[in-house]
Amino acid sequence: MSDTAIETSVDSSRALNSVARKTKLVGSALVGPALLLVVAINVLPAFYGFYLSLRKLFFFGDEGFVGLDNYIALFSDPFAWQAIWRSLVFTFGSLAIAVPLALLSAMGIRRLGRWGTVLLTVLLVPWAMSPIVVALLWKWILVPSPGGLVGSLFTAFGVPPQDLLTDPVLAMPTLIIIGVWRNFAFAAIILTGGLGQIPRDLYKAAAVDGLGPVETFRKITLPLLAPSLLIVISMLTISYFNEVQTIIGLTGGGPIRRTTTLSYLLYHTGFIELDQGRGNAIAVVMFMINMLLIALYIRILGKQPGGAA
Amino acid sequence: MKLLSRTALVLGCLLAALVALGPIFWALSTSLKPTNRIFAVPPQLIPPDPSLEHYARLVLEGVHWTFLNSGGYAFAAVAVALILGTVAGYALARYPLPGKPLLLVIFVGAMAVPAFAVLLPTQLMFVDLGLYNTYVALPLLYAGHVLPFAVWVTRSHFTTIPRELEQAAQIDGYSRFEAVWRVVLPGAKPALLAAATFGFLHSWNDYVTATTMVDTPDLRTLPVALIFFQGFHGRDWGALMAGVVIATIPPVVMFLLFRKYLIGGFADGSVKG
Amino acid sequence: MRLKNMDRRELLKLGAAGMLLPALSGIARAQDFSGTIRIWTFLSPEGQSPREVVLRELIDKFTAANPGVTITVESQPFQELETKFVAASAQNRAPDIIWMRDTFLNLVNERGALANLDEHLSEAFRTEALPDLYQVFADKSVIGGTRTSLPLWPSPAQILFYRKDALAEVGLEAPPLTWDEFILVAAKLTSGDRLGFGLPTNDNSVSAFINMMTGFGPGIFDAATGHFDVTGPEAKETAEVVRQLVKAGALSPTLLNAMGDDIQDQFAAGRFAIVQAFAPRFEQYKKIAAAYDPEQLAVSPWPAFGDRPPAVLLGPYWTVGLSAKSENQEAATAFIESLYTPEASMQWAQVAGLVPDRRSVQSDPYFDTPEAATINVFDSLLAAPGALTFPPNLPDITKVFPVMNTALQELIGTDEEIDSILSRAKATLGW
Amino acid sequence: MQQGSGAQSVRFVGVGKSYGPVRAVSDVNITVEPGQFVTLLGPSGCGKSTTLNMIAGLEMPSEGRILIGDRDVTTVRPADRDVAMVFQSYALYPHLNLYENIAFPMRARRRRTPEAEVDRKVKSAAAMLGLEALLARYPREISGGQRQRVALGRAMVRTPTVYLLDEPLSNLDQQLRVQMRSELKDLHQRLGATMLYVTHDQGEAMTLSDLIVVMSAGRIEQVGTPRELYDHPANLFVARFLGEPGMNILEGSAEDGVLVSPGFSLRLPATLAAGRRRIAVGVRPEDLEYDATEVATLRGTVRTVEYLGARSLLRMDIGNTLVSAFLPSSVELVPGSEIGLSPADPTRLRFFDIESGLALRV
Repeated sequence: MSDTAIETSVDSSRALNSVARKTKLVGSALVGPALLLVVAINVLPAFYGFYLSLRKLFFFGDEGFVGLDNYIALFSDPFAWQAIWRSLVFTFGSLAIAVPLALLSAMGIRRLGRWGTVLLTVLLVPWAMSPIVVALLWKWILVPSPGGLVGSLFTAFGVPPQDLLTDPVLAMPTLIIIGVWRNFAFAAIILTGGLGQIPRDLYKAAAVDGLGPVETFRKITLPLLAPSLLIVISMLTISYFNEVQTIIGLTGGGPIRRTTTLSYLLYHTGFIELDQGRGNAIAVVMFMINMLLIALYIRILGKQPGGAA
Repeated sequence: MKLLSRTALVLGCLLAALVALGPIFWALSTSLKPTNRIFAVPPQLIPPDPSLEHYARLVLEGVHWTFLNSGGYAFAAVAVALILGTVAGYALARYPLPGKPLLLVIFVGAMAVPAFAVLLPTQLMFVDLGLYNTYVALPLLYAGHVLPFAVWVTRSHFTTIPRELEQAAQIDGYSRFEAVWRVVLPGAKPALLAAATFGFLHSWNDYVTATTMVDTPDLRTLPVALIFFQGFHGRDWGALMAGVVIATIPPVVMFLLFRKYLIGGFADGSVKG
Repeated sequence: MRLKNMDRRELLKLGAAGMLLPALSGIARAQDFSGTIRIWTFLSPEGQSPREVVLRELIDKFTAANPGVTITVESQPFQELETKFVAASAQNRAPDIIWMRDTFLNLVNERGALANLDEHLSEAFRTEALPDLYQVFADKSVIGGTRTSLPLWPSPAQILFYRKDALAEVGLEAPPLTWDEFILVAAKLTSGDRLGFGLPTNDNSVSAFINMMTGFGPGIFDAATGHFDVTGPEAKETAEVVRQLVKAGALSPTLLNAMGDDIQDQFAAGRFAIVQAFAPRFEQYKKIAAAYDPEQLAVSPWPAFGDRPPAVLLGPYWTVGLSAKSENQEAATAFIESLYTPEASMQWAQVAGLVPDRRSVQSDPYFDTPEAATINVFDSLLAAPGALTFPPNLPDITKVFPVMNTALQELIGTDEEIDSILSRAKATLGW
Repeated sequence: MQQGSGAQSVRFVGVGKSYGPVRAVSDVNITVEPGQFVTLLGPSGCGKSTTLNMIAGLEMPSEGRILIGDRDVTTVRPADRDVAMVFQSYALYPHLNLYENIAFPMRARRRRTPEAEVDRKVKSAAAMLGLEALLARYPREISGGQRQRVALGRAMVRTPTVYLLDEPLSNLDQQLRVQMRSELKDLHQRLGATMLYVTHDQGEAMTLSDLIVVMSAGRIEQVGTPRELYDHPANLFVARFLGEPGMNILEGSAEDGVLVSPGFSLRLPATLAAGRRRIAVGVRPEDLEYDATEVATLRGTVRTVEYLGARSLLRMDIGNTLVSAFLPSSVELVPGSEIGLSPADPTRLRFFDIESGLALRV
């Protein structure tokens, strides 16, 4: 064992530097294309939209820079605030039904084992359908006459067919239920995965400790499922908050604005009234709210043990 | 007690399956009825004299071409998003990168941009770039929409895979690319399939982007073509429901094929995020 | 797919050109046209509906006569034609020919997207065809001296469809034509699951409220501004009628945001005795009729107020325009003209059951046959004393219908004071 | 298996590695002769794994050169270095069965081997490691010890120039570890291969190595045979680190050839008698013996006595220092009692300069 005296040559240190630089370059080159596409498709239009929101733009006619006029008009419009409120009702109303239902399904699916996977596949079918197709389909199912599917169900129970989509009281709940029908299986799939990650030993331990089923659920299932639940809630929140196609197809924001959420207001203002400047202002507001929701989602997840967000 | 709860479970599941599939079944039933039977009172669950006239009409009016368009766009978008997303997700998980936190913010922030909210600016941009109303417009947009999710899912997956695996493969005589390809990617199958499913559904099901970015019938997608049956003459429920049935087949086939991986893929990809 | 069709057409053309050319002297001009003509319409080149069949035939005829011309039909969703066209025009990718609704003419014209047809139409067309069109429509396309388009398929727009069998139950053959009587009859027609009257209140280019107001005659529109008085006495009386229809049980207070399509579906299933409907869908209504005999379907003008004549609001209707940025304006104009030949008018009438654009055609014996009965009914509605169109300068065209629909929903579904509902609508419009 | 004809030397020349401002490894100069078993030993975070990774090419040094044989591999890709590595986590490929895992290196494009030979080598390695019956299984289906053998097998089939083993035994339970340790030793002798072994377990290092490189805080503390290190630690770190428990170190001041401290006094060897002020003396626990006489070198209070069968481990407080000593079990001591200890053989005492920590030559 002897230390041979070999000088560290200048050449070799240069080679090392070039390798280190290359590694960094390779990393950037790998992220580059994805970054480029994301920036081009998502980020640039968002900024362009912000720029357009500062202009008076009607029916593709640009009438110049108006500063924050579009925003001021938007926020001084009581119907805009009403739309934000409706968005919250729709979002949290859907969540309140979808999440417990998904949890229940997830637990059933796990108990069913192999058949559970089959059931899950079946439940996922509505989620796989295009929102616009879902809207069409439900419009057809809900035709309020004895010739409609749901109408005939009502008739079978001795109740006249109900105007589920045009009654000011029923329209929003109907939309919520269709939203749940469409999306809850996605929540169920994530929760099923989450349940699978809870060690079975814990349930054995709980049984030994004499915990009842309710207590086991409350003290073991819920806390350990928290990360999955949070994801489900966040993803559904964002998805419901941005829901627009089924609203366009089913109620058109009515009756009497009862289902005009912020996203529908954006559609109505930008694509029906063609007030595109103000439409972009609404888009910017929606983007902000989405950002907020996602930040919240990451924040909460980041605090979870095991959630390395 | 146990038997009772088991029965309740099975009944509950059957009910759930009925609620999930009932509407599709009704669509199928409607699509097989002659036009003047569609509104019959009381409704006929199973058409007594099924006919394929509505399906024939879809073909006659060229809707099957839009089916291929939709499939092609979705396939291209998923391919682009998966390739770029996996590569970027890998780099984010493994390479030292300048400004990495900012990169992550951009990828996550991109998920917060609702596609339909930026349609107008996107359209104007695409017109300027000469991409409007071309074969690449929709695949490019869909890939862009799905990419942040793909990056996120793959990145989270790669961070959970021990570095030693690919190091071992590199020492075993494989290049870095080969090591990732032969050792890391096989394990990422569920995550990649989850991202692929997500991307396919997004592209296949989109309506608003497709109707805004493309004018020429040759370039049209299936959902847009279907809306033509809700047109000047009112809703042509027979054709619409035939379209609904056809539009639902590919995603369902996909689910059946990937059933095994979906639960794991979605659960892992998102929870570990 | 279109390419394939074109190949087929190409072959067809080669074979047919020689035979057909001499026969087409009616529209053939001295010069031959060439190039591509792009058309945006809601009709699909592969479509199977009668209108689509006729359009296809007319195109084949035109390309046979002008072998240098290729015609491409790019169908668009019918509610989006105007928007897409203006966007396309601003971005220099507009089609040469555009189908659009008359209500948007002013706005689209303001964006400079439409050419002045007077500068392009042939002398023959101007002297023979133009005076032969329905003047009420033809004149409306002229904005500030510019002929922005030509009206196609003269027809009333929103009109009443009713079931004769239902009316027979109350001993009538047709709905009464004054609102006072109409309310009573509509109330009586409500029985069991069936409602006496159905109104669409959620379409973005249809306002049942304005249709009802036209019972006061064309005077409701201010000639200078195109406004109607949202809070004026006519509007209030209309609102009053709506409230009475609800109170009498003729209109359902839970059917608030139905679209025309919904009303149509539910009518087919037997939910209504009388509905507001889009007149060109008469045949479609018959086709889907499930809860009653299609032969029982009939059409009626709108009831009027006082002793005014029954109202027929002729719009929105389709017009065909030429893009200001078309690079093939002469050929495109020639094709537009070919849609209005007497032969074409006969085809529209015989195949698609449409009132012929050329009035002179009506002397054809076909119009005395039973097949033409519906055409004759519509034709008589067009000539009715209460017929009117929207003013050419109706402002805020993208807002007025949704706003008035929401107001109508409020009138039907709430107990709020009429005055406050109407003032809110007025404020929202900013009139 | 084939003999280590491919066994090569490994040389580090002035190698250093920084992560940004953090120095992980500094100025490493080592030469490993062909066929030697060399262990990098040190507490976690000492830079030993980084050093190993730099041989493998998994990490790039910030400066210096690494040579395998006569070839400068400093910037050569891992795949082209012809080394084999066994990881602490074994890094078995989860989607491949054991056969495919072992065959994996031979199927790489750059050293594609005919399938017949792959089969022969896999079977031969499996036979050597007792894995024949398991080849169709997947890594998740076998035990830790078996995984360990698979990882070794995957390295062996390569006949690499150098084996790199990164704490390969630390995930095994005690019994298995001892067993695998001797298997490894046996394997090294049979293969005659150059092996570099990283561990924090001095027992493994002592039993397996021809040479041990003790590292701490990114620096080499001492390089030597196990015996050299144990008997002649070059500095206080090595003295304390090696041995279980480590060498007892007692600090004192030298006055007139005598080292004095509360609890003991010691006459210094003549070579150290002149002039020095602060000196530490080291003595191995087994070199102390019970001394009931008045002249015992060390005096202190018994804290604990651990009965180990043949002998007992005594811990006692001398001033502020805790001193360990192995005594025959026959000596019975009561915690709290005052006793005396003396070095059995004064020549086995070691002296260190407290300022520099370096051993003082006697």
